[in-house]
Amino acid sequence: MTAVLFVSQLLNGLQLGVILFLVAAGLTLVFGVMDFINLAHGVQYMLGAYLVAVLVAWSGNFAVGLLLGLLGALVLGFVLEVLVFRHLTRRDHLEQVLGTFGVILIVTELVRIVFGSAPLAFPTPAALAGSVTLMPGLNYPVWRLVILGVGVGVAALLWYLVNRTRLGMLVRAGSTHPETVSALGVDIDRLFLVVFAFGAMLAGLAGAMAGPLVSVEPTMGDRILIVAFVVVVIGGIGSIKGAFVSALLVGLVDTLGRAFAADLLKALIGKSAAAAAGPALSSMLVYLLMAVVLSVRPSGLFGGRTA
Amino acid sequence: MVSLDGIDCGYGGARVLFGMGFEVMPGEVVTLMGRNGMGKTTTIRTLFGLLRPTAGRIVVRGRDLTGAAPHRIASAGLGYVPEGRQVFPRLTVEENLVATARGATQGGWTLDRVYAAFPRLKERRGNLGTHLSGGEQQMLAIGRALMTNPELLVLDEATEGLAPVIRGEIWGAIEALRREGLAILVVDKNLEALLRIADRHVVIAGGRVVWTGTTAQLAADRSEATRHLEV
Amino acid sequence: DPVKIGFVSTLSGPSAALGVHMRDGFLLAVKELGGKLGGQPTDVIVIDDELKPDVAVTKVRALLERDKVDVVAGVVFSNVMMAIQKPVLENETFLISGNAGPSPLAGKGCSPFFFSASYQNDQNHEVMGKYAQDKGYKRVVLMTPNYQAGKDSMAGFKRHFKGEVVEEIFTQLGQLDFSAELAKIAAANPDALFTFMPGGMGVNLTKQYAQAGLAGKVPFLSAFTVDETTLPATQDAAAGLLSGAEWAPSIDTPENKAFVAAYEKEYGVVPSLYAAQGYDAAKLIDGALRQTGGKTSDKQAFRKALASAPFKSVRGTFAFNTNGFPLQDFYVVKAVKRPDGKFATAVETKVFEKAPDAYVAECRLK
Amino acid sequence: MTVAETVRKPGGSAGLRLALQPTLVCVFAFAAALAVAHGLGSSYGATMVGRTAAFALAAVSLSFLIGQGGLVSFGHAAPLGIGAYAVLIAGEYDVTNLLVVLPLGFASAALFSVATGAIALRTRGVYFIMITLAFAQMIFYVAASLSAFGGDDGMAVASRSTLFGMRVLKSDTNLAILAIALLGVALLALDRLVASRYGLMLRAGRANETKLQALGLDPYRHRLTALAIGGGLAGLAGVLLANQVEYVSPATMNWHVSGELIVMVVLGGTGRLAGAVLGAVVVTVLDETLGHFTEHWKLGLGLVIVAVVLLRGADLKALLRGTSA
Amino acid sequence: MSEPVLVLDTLDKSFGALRVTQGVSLDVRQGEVHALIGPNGAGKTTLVAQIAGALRPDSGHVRFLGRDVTNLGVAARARLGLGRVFQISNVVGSFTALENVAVAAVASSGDTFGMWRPALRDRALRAKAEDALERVGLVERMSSLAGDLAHGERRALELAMSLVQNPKLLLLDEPMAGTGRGEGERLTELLLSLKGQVAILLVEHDMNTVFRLADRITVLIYGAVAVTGAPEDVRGDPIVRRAYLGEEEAV
Ligand SMILES: Nc1ncnc2c1ncn2[C@@H]1O[C@H](COP(=O)(O)OP(=O)(O)OP(=O)(O)O)[C@@H](O)[C@H]1O
Ligand SMILES: Nc1ncnc2c1ncn2[C@@H]1O[C@H](COP(=O)(O)OP(=O)(O)OP(=O)(O)O)[C@@H](O)[C@H]1O
Ligand SMILES: [Mg+2]
Ligand SMILES: [Mg+2]
Repeated sequence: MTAVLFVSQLLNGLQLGVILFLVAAGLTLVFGVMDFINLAHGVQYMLGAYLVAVLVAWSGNFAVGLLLGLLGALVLGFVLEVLVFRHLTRRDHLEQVLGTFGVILIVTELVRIVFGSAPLAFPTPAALAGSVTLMPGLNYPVWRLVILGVGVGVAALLWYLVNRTRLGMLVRAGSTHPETVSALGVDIDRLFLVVFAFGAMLAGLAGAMAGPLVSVEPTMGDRILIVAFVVVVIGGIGSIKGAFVSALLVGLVDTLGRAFAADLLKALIGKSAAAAAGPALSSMLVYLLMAVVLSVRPSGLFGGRTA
Repeated sequence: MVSLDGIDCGYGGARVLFGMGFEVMPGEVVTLMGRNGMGKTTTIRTLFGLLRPTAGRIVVRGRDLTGAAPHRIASAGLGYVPEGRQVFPRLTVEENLVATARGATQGGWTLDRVYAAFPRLKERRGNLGTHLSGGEQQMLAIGRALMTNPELLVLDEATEGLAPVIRGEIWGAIEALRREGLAILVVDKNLEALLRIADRHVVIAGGRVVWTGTTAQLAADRSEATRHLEV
Repeated sequence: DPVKIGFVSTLSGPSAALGVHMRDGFLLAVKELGGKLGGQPTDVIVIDDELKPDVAVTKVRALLERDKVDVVAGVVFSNVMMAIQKPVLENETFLISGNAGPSPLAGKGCSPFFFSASYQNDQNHEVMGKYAQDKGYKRVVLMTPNYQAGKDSMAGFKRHFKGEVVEEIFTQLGQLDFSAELAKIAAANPDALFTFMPGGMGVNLTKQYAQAGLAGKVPFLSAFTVDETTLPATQDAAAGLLSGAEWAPSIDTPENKAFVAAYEKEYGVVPSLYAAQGYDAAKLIDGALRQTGGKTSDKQAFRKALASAPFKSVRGTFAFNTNGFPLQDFYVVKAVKRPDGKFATAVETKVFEKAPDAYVAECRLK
Repeated sequence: MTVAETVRKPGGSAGLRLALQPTLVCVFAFAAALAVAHGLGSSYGATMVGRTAAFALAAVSLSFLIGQGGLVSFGHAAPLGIGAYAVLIAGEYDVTNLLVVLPLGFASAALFSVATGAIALRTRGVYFIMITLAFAQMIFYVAASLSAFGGDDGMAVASRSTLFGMRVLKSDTNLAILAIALLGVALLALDRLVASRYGLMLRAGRANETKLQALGLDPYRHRLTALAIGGGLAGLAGVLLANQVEYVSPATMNWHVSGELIVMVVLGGTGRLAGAVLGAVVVTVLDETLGHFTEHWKLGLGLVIVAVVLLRGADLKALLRGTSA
Repeated sequence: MSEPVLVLDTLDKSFGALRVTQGVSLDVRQGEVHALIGPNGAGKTTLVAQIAGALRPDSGHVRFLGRDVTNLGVAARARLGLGRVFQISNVVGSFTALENVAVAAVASSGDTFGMWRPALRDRALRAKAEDALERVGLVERMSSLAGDLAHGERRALELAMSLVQNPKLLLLDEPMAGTGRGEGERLTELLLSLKGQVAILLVEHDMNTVFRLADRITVLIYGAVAVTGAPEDVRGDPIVRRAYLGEEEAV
């Protein structure tokens, strides 16, 4: 193994982590901060990718398409909130799980009806399609670097919003005592609406960022949703910082596991046993990580602020 | 300032209030008294729109706000110190105070003024709401309500769990607020203190008003009112 | 009585696109035949197996017992096929595969009631192994998802490839990000990559392969990865990538031309091999029914009729081997941009002619 | 105070006579459906009844964990699948006797639940949900790598279970009878359990763990026991499913299945065990019928689910607002 | 003279830089009502939590009934006979009042794994629970959900839950909070009637109650014991007056 390979795998891990963070950010915002389990976050991610894909194709300009698409995701977030989520915010977690699961089925199927089951084209914007040489022998796709930048930016922005602004305070207060907040003169419904729509837009942004990398199809949100939940939980629910750290951790563990676990096992237990166990182990690695973290720290890395 | 008229209200199937009605005039200190479980808290929750009355009218500063959302009622000038404190656990002391603050005018309530009133809070300003002692939480709840600069302050068992010396200070503060022209509606079990500071008293039992009168009237004939307060 | 066909396909979940193509191909043929197969009015009952064996078995039981279908057709995935073949074949109902061709059904577990309108699973991988061998590639990296079909795929490739397999990479099923694997491949710098990444995984890989700048450098040999179900999404990123297949839209026969045109007209997309197989499956049943006068009650007669492959396949040559699997030609196909701007595969070279599968000897049917 | 008064309240001291009712209704409804199917000579009907009863059993076992123990497992497909694999693996060693296979399915699923639960119980709430998912995913990948048992594709079961060599389950009706009987016994036993001292402790631990500890009881062992019982019953459901489908694959342990079980439980309401039966019936029937009308049947399922949740919230809302004080 | 029920030996506890408990030593004797008073935030609840076992002291020892229990958890101490009533009402809201008390009774009974007999049909258990409710005057409310009870009623219920366990020592953190005049009066009577039967450590800001009940009083200021002594001595202590009692109690 060369240094170049190792560095590039590190970068790959970080970059995967950042995508996971983008998905997990909206989830942890809505989930931790407002105490709402939104399984439909995955379909909002999918809708974001679809909207941007369609609008980029329509406008012929990536920036315009992205902007309109994010706006569209915001609007869809509003609509979903008013139609469904609003009625679930003060309910039992399980009812939220059930209701938002229903939303997944509906939205997925509607998208299938409109766009079909086949994946949609989502080309990398031409200007960002190439790769750059980071160090001798290490070429890296520009788009992945863009994702890194956007992810770090979003992390900073979110952390600031939640921990340093009055909106963030109100949102944190509303997560545990919505009634008291409203009786102190704050329109709690509107507050939640704004947060929700913002969360939907974040999900949409994640979808748009992932679009050039992955297959854009109606169920694209399902799998990422579970991993995003893993990220949220490892980091500690509601903690933006936790989500960021844990996303990077998950990204690194997953990537490095896939890159090196097989070789490592080979050295440890011999080639044939490794061939059987290696891939199974690397599939499990993320879940193993979660189980270990939670058994040592039952409320995640940065959790424990709330029960 | 506010008036409740013929309010019926309850939880699910269970009626708790039966034609509850009284009013608080501007600048007046009114107490709401009654034994445990008679509906004091329910009345206040209804006033703030947290419970929807099945009958009756709620008028705040001349506006009919029956069935309005809590934030609209509060914005009309009502400050709330809820029973059980309801401090925001995920916010620091200071954030608890500023999160819902509004309407700071000349001479209004500011962070500094609240800290001056409750130095203990200033010491603990960086603590999370959950990490406060019971009494500190109570101070915080009062400070938080004051930070909304209300014209009517509603206190539900606001001195519960406070050390006598602090309790004394709170009563002192309430008297001071009253002198500034703030109207106050207060639920408390401390009859002595209430007699000292209140203008008028509303005694309820079984979700109805059973006695109302001025402090002078109450002092003159305590038997009538206190009959409804003893077990 | 109308003829009843139970058509099993995967119509939900991430792999639904394949199932949709296969079903649409089948239904197109039925439509062209005026809603009749073998001249008989025909009911096609389409069910969604959700890619879950237990769901598939339950629904297939309903087809057999409640709907009393004459033929069960379709099935995209091998695990579903393996789960449903037992109840269908034990019931002595004919099973016509529109795609899945697992090895047990070709070998030890072959059945007189089973016919494949597609291929045996290993064959498209064998095509690429043979092609790599013929091309003189010395060092090849293999990459497939970590499951049975992936392992079979590697075995199939290695049957004819004699060079060095530098590395066998197993990925997670449904993997989203291939950056780690691509970095490994770049570091190994092989003569070619062979991969089997069906459905969405293929789209992910294809896009990321292009972004990593590998597309021009390391030849991309694949099976079930680059086809008309994924090309609308991958487009330019896939152009020039190679695949093993028994069919492509470019095959120059009148039947195929008519089929491709009709399919594009009906559904607005270029048909894939799944669509072609579905189409052929319907034509096969139609031809056999014509021979038996629309009856399936005489099972011997119907079997004989089916075995004679009495239809003109869109693939050109098509005959059945003794195990019910086809003897047909296999090609290396290449993804190209057509003049009308749509992407499709086109035949590059023919690799096998009337190829039998590797398991036919194990089948006791003669 | 009368008995009725206590029982009316949720979580009230359910008198046995009244608690029996929903159980009996469930069992009778299933038996009637089976009788009709049998009368019509529809072995498919019997299959559906049996399958629904098996899923109902799995859902009831999860409802016990969620509704009574507060243990929201998002990995309940794991014990279900383990029960199914018990049939497959035992069958490969020519062990098909029901009297061995049923206890084996129960025990292996319970063992898994206890082993993973011992760690999972360190966590609470959403963390518990996710750690159970993690363990289920691990066993899923383990199953998918068992190449001797079909790996990811899974494998056909050699034969349905027997009773000392007698092929009693060959008939789908008999299999359905077994499923209904197991469901009935499970409901009855769980009803008893919930009202018992153990059940009281379990429920109290769900509602207010701090308080229970202050009262001298750490509910850890009670919860672990609940996981064993719930997991074991799911294992029995797995045994039934493997017999019905005669095919076992890791797909049974997929997290989608865990999710579906939660949907069944919550749809039917977590307050009562029999609610889970209703949920299981609704989901399996919708699954079965909607597909006939449209390729987009999941749209219908989604609409039903959202409608149920929203409507149920509508009348609860007033209540909820009241108690949230 | 018999040994004290509870002995605290130089307990220390800090939250970060804040020293909440500073070398606290005190004892509670058999049958005594020992009141713990002090300004808000003085560390009373924190001390109670350390006695109950919910918080571990940084250093020092807790001895209960002659045993060193410093390393035992909450549940283990409760089983030894340590009952706790929380400062903020802590009952099972979704259970009836009767069930709440039954939970307490079962939890301390040793038989918590009975899986067959319905708990509430156990006559003895029920009688015990109803008796406890009777003692706190909640017997008419026994089939109401605890969550529906008014504030004061819930406090009484919590007390009943402790009583049913026949504790050797009761830790009461502001039991009077939220109770009205009448109810408070009744609760005081109840505690008076317990006097002598069970040792009580009482945290309370209601001075009427404290001075009526307490045999001894310990005053905690800034985490440290300022005085321990008989009520009269404490009432007269100038430091206590300034830091805690203020004008109100000058009566
Ligand atoms: N969330 C609720 N659901 C149902 N009933 C309730 C609820 N909250 C209170 N009640 C009932 O309503 C009645 C009035 O309660 P409320 O809290 O208004 O009394 P209160 O006068 O404030 O008493 P306290 O002095 O104890 O605070 C009581 O009988 C109580 O049991
Ligand atoms: N977990 C914690 N982290 C940091 N500080 C804490 C924590 N818990 C309590 N404190 C602080 O410790 C001090 C003592 O709190 P405690 O609750 O013991 O006071 P108390 O004497 O019971 O007061 P009160 O009479 O008001 O209930 C308070 O200043 C409180 O802010
Ligand atoms: Mg009250
Ligand atoms: Mg305290």
